[in-house]
Amino acid sequence: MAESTPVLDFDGWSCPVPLRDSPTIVMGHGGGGQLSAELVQHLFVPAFGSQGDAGTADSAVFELGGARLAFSTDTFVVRPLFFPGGSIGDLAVNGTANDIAMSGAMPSHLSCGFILEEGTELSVLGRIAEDMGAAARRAGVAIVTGDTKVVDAGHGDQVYVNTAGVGLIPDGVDIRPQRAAVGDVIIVSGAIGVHGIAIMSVREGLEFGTEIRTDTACLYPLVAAMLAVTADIHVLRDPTRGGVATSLNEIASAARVGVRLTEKALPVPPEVRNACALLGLDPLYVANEGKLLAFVPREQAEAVLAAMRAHPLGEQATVIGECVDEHRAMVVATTTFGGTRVVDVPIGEQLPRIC
Amino acid sequence: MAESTPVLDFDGWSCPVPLRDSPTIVMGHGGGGQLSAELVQHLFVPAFGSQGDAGTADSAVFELGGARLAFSTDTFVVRPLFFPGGSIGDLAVNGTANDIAMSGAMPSHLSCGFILEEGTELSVLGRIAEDMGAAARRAGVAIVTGDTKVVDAGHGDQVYVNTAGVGLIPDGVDIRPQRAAVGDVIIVSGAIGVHGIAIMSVREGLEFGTEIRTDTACLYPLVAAMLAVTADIHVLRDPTRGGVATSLNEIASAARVGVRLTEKALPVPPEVRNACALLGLDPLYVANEGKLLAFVPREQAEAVLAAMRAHPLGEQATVIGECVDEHRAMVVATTTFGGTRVVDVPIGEQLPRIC
Amino acid sequence: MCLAVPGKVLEIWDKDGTRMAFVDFGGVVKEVCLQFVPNIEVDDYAVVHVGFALQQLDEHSALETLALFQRMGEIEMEFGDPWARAAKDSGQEVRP
Amino acid sequence: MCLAVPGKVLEIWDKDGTRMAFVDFGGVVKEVCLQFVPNIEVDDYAVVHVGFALQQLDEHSALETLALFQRMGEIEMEFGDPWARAAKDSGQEVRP
Amino acid sequence: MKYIDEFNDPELAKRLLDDIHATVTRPWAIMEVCGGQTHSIIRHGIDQLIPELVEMIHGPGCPVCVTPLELIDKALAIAARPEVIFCSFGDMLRVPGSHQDLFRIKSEGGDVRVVYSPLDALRVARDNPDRQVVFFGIGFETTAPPNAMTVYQAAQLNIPNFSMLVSHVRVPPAIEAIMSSPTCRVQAFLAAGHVCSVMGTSEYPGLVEKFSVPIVVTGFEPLDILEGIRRTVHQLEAGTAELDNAYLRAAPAAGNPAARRLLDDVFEITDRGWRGIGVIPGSGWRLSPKYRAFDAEYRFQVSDIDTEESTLCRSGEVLQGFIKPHQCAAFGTTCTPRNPLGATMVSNEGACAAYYLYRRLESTPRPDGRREVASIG
Amino acid sequence: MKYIDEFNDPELAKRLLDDIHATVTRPWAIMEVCGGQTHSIIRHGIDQLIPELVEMIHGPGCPVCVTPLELIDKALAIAARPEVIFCSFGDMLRVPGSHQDLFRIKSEGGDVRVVYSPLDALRVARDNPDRQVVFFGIGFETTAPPNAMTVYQAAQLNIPNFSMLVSHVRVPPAIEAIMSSPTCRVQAFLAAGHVCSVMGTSEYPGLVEKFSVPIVVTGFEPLDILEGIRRTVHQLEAGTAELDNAYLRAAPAAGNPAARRLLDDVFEITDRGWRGIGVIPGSGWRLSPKYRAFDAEYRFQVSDIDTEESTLCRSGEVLQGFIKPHQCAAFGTTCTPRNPLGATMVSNEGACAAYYLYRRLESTPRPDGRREVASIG
Ligand code: SF4
Ligand code: SF4
Ligand SMILES: [Mg+2]
Ligand SMILES: [Mg+2]
Ligand SMILES: [Mg+2]
Ligand SMILES: [Mg+2]
Ligand SMILES: [Mg+2]
Ligand SMILES: [Mg+2]
Ligand SMILES: [Mg+2]
Ligand SMILES: [Mg+2]
Ligand SMILES: [Mg+2]
Ligand SMILES: [Mg+2]
Repeated sequence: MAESTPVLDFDGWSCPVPLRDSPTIVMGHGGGGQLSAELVQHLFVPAFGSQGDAGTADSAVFELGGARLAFSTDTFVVRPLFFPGGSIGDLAVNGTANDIAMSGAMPSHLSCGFILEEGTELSVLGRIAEDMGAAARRAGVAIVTGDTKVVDAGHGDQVYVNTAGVGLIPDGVDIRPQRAAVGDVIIVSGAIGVHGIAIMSVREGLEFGTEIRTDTACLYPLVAAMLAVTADIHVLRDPTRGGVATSLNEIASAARVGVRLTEKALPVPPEVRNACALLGLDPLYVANEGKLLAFVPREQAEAVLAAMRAHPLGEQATVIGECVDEHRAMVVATTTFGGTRVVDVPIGEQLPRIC
Repeated sequence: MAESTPVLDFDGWSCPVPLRDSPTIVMGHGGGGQLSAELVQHLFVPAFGSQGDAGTADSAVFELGGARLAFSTDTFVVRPLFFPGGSIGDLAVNGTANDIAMSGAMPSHLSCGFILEEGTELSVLGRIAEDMGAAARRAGVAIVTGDTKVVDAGHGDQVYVNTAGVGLIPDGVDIRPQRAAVGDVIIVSGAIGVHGIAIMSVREGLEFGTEIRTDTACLYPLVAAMLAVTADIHVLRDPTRGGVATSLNEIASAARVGVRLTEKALPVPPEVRNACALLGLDPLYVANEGKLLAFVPREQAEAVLAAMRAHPLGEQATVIGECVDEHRAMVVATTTFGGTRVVDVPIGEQLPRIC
Repeated sequence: MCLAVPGKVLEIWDKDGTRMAFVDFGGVVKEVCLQFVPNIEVDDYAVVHVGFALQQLDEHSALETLALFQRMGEIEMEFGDPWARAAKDSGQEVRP
Repeated sequence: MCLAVPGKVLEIWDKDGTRMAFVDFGGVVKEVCLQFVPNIEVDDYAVVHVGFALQQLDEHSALETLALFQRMGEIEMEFGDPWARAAKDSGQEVRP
Repeated sequence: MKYIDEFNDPELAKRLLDDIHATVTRPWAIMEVCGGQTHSIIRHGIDQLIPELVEMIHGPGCPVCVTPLELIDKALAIAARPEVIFCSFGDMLRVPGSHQDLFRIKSEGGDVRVVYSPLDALRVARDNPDRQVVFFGIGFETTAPPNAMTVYQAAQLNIPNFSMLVSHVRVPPAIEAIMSSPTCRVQAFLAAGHVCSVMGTSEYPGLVEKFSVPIVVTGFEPLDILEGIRRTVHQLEAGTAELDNAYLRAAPAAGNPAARRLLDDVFEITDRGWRGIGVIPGSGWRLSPKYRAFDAEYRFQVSDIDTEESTLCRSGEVLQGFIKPHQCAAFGTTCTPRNPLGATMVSNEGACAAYYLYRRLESTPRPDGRREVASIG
Repeated sequence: MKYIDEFNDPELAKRLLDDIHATVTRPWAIMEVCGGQTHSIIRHGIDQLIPELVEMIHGPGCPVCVTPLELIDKALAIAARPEVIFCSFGDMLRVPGSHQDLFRIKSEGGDVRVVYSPLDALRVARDNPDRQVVFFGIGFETTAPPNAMTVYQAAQLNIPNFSMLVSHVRVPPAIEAIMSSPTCRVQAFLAAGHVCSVMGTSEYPGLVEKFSVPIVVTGFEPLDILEGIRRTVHQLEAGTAELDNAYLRAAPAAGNPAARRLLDDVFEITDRGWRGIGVIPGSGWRLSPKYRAFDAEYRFQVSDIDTEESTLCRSGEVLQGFIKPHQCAAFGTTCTPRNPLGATMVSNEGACAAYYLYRRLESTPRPDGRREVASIG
């Protein structure tokens, strides 16, 4: 409000943060890469007065009335709305449920907020709502409150969905990126890059034929199975936007550990690898919607891995790397040929390369 | 998802609900009136499998880990982004905080989800975030988690904000529309129509000069003052979109009581009345962002009113009507001249009339 | 189609050869075209419809009308309680 | 600018007088223009760049090259552990 | 607001009502011509306060309601064109054409904008020189001068991408048509004060004389309406038929000469169809040949219009006062403001909508089948 | 993927590396001309596996990097026009012009679309007959046939709203220019296999002879690169300078005659500026006069281009192999992929970006001032 003393002066802005590169929002600010992170760090955190950790965890954790809660939100703007194996509705439920589960909480209650563009067919909205209902039932969460806004044609794109949700964290569980520690074993719960390639296969102008379907799923049952082995899981993360590379970088930065990846251990399905080859993409940066990364103390790693493999959502779980005392805050991959390369945070979204 | 058995068949839809009038989303579906209500009742509730009450309360109430919580969400698409006395940022915080407070809960934690249109000036986003931070500090809530998406130019409109939030409900408090009862006294906490007129005064093509500024405020402190008098408040509601008329209709429908309004008791400031006369609007349908309606048992009404008037947010609180055993589920106003008129739910948004 | 309201002329100016004014409607000020009321001056009242002043309000006449209403009441008073009679006439219960 | 990959021609047809094909890149199928490889047939491999087949892949030559790599290994074997020598030569520690 | 609040005084209203009640001895049917007056009557419950013997008939006074279906269909076709920005008063957006309304056109990507004043549409045209900006110029004599001035200015300022789809209607020919109907029940008229602000009262003496019908020019505030009714019933009870002006403060006998001169320049009188009623000779205005370049009907030669009016709707009879809205079988069932069959259910001034909105209590079957009638009034 | 996976076999790679290590006895500087090969080398860490004596110099092989600044500024000006849909390969979107990039133009409302194939742009043109659709036709000889075919089809199908902004470059004149530089350090070339898939190898014998420099045509998979290096060092150690083809499976000596015929028809050779290097005679293609109607440079006479290259950027020296990226003072400090000063920092194939991305560990000062060097490799 006009009256309040501004903490930041945005008009005569001269602070030397990278944000000033661009005086306007570009697509990359929503890509989950560097630009997104800088927006959180340099704009939202100072404005909201949040703690330094804001933006690094999948969900916020706090106590209310004696209960320890995880609370998270995501907005879904994926195009097309329907794609092989799922829809924006599935993502909207599973995405927020997963962010809650990544704190070790059981997601239980969701809200949803729709921004509808006038002219959108009601049947489209109906199918999305159906998918949300079905996904919620599968995930065991209830959509308990909502809101709908309509915007003028040309000021939206059919349907955008926001969900927020809460879940209860069991006693003794403390899962957050800052807990990654040297020696931790890094596990991925299954094949990577699947969701992103499924989406691209139906994106206008890029269409290609493939059997790949989104991996969208609620990961809480898998988390529960892992927590049954040990409460001492250090970090969980669903590598969505920006893929495995971005999630690992965020964790490496938050905990200031080095992350060492073994490239040949990465479970990249052949179709994902081939689609990436065709488009000039790197599977490490392609989005997942039903996979998690776990940072587990070395002593527990084998048991946790076994529990994951015993669960349908983790059948193909595998160790892909470890936390090291070198190159802190960086992710480095050992290539198949024995070389190394830095796996950096992307700037914005990955663009199909042709050269 | 394609596999699940659909509960509704949207393609060959033949159900005789009013929704089928329009095969597409029109602006009215977001206006908070009949079309909005029908979308919730006939599309979201069946799809999500929520209880019949869904959509009638400002927030969902449930127990988690022994704590009784109120949980709510709203999306903010108000244009222009900045208006006399406030901005979309203030509304985004106060709006959700108020929906939580309308269950008698103390709003404590908020999430926020941004949909940014590429090309939006960062300074605009910065000002909004500042306003959100300042409003959150005033309201005593923390913005603890968030998400940012960027959409292509022409698929958004600068900034849309969703907030969701939780709050703890004190023991013994049970505030919900269904509790409105014949004999209840209806109190409004102050002048009505102020926010909507403030917005219209700066809307493109409608601009007019006025001293009116939005009334946006977090109402929880007022609610706390009222609860200090009695825990037995039946209903609270912030009459936002659709105004007092829409809120009263929703409550009358939910509780199946008749609502009788006394038109001359309505606190309509002269500028609001005059702007409405000029534009052909009815103040009863104009939005408020810092006012509440309370349904209070007759025996408690005087004490509650006194407590409200003793609070800065309720200085001009006044009784505007009562619940009656007639015309159940309808709102009827006694006009200044002693006639009556039905105060109906609007279909969509009010349009300025010229004739 | 006849939503027209009287407002007080605050300020007059010229825009592209058109006579324009700010008109105050009890704290709500709008820009109004004065082309149809060439003789209106600041402080006069104009009847405004869709952004145009259609007439100057004849304040004298307005006050006369109101005075007539006042007088009529006084005359009526002599003839007893009008509400009772109204109820009787209309066959319905009329509450003030 | 040279991101081109070999794929197997699945199906050929004509579109506006242009020879087109579905080409399979290991489970990923894209529509490809065949105008530059007039003699290519179904089951042949095409090297595809930005939606165009630029060459027919000479499978015989590909297999020969691979065979050469294989043979070279076998020749090398006779001269002791190559990795040790590599490390020595380059002055850095090379891990397999 | 000064000169509004005073005419909303409940104390004075009582005095006028007293006089009316004291005067009426027989049943009378009075038509208020103007939709604004209908709105005011029902909004304030005036019809419940006057003697039951006095029946208010809601006339064809809402230009939104009477705009011919064919013209609405034309408006929809023009608004759907990608090069067009279609500007309209808010009232028109929900009016159903044969198959759609402007809201639907907008939702399907048509650039439809609500304006407060026709001058706003002209500004839009200047701001968007690459687009065709069309204003839907509807209204009675009240709105005609602003619309005429806008066309005049478009010509003066040479704004070639502006045009107007004109559907102006005139009140006196409508009164004549109503009175000429063999089934007419109307015994007196309240004439719309703001129409007279522009046109003056010179067109009414002839009608008064021809049909021996009292006509009282009235304003729109509750006291104005009551005074209009009061003067009318005095005439009716006395058996006189005169033209009276209860709105002298804003409607002088000469009207507004400057406005009338411009109307003569920009418009010419034409026969006009009234929705639900039919063509009334000389009852409309269209742009005069001099301004044809700004006539959207000429600029956009829309063909393929397949106009199709509901067969159930009796709005013509409603508009002419032959039936009350709730006497239409569709009222409140298949026809609601939400899904109107006729234009009279659309605009707030439409007789059917006004009835639905404010009188639902008495006349609408409840959705659950129960019919709740409260003891009100 | 068949014929990809086999050329990614780490076991076979070992054998090739063994041979290279066994062969090299002296320091050699080899330039891979093609950005795709640069990408592959760094992506797989090949430069860490070959003998330290062998230095890979990353050549001007990324057409995104070498597109002249003036042409990018033209592209930005055209893309900003409201009537234009500007289609481009994704790589070009982040390339900085003098003041903006295509992302910024898009964010400011320009209709900029990423396409996978130039034919997609043609489809966009057919789908949007009211708009001007411009494709940014950049690339080496590999991409030239697809772009030529697209212009040819636009002509055949008569699609008047399509045009192409052409900035094609040719490899052999660049090799000639590099070798002619007095400071040239390059002792051998890996020639880009896919360029030869189109053009064949007939342009190289002259260069081999003129400069006594070995040229080995290679593919892009790790084994291809290693085999190219292997054959090159064998020649260097043996003191021979021959043209060799290690990519016979896709690059026959004759290239693709059908493609070359079309190139001759649609394009004509022209002098072309290379960003950071300067004008190289005969090193480019432009549309031949016959297809001028489809040339965006002619269709959109963009003037007011105020081209302004960074004064810090040494990308020209990087592109010619005179310095390594990290020898530029701006590298990793004022110049990062996030905020590139030169085009070589933009594209993943750009030598500076490739260094930054994969070699940051060794050569970039950490943001916190610490310089962490891991004992890797
Ligand atoms: S109720 Fe509806 S159908 Fe009947 S006359 Fe009125 S508008 Fe026509
Ligand atoms: S590091 Fe940047 S400034 Fe230096 S040469 Fe490379 S692109 Fe130019
Ligand atoms: Mg989240
Ligand atoms: Mg998420
Ligand atoms: Mg809401
Ligand atoms: Mg859209
Ligand atoms: Mg996440
Ligand atoms: Mg609310
Ligand atoms: Mg809410
Ligand atoms: Mg709310
Ligand atoms: Mg998120
Ligand atoms: Mg926009």
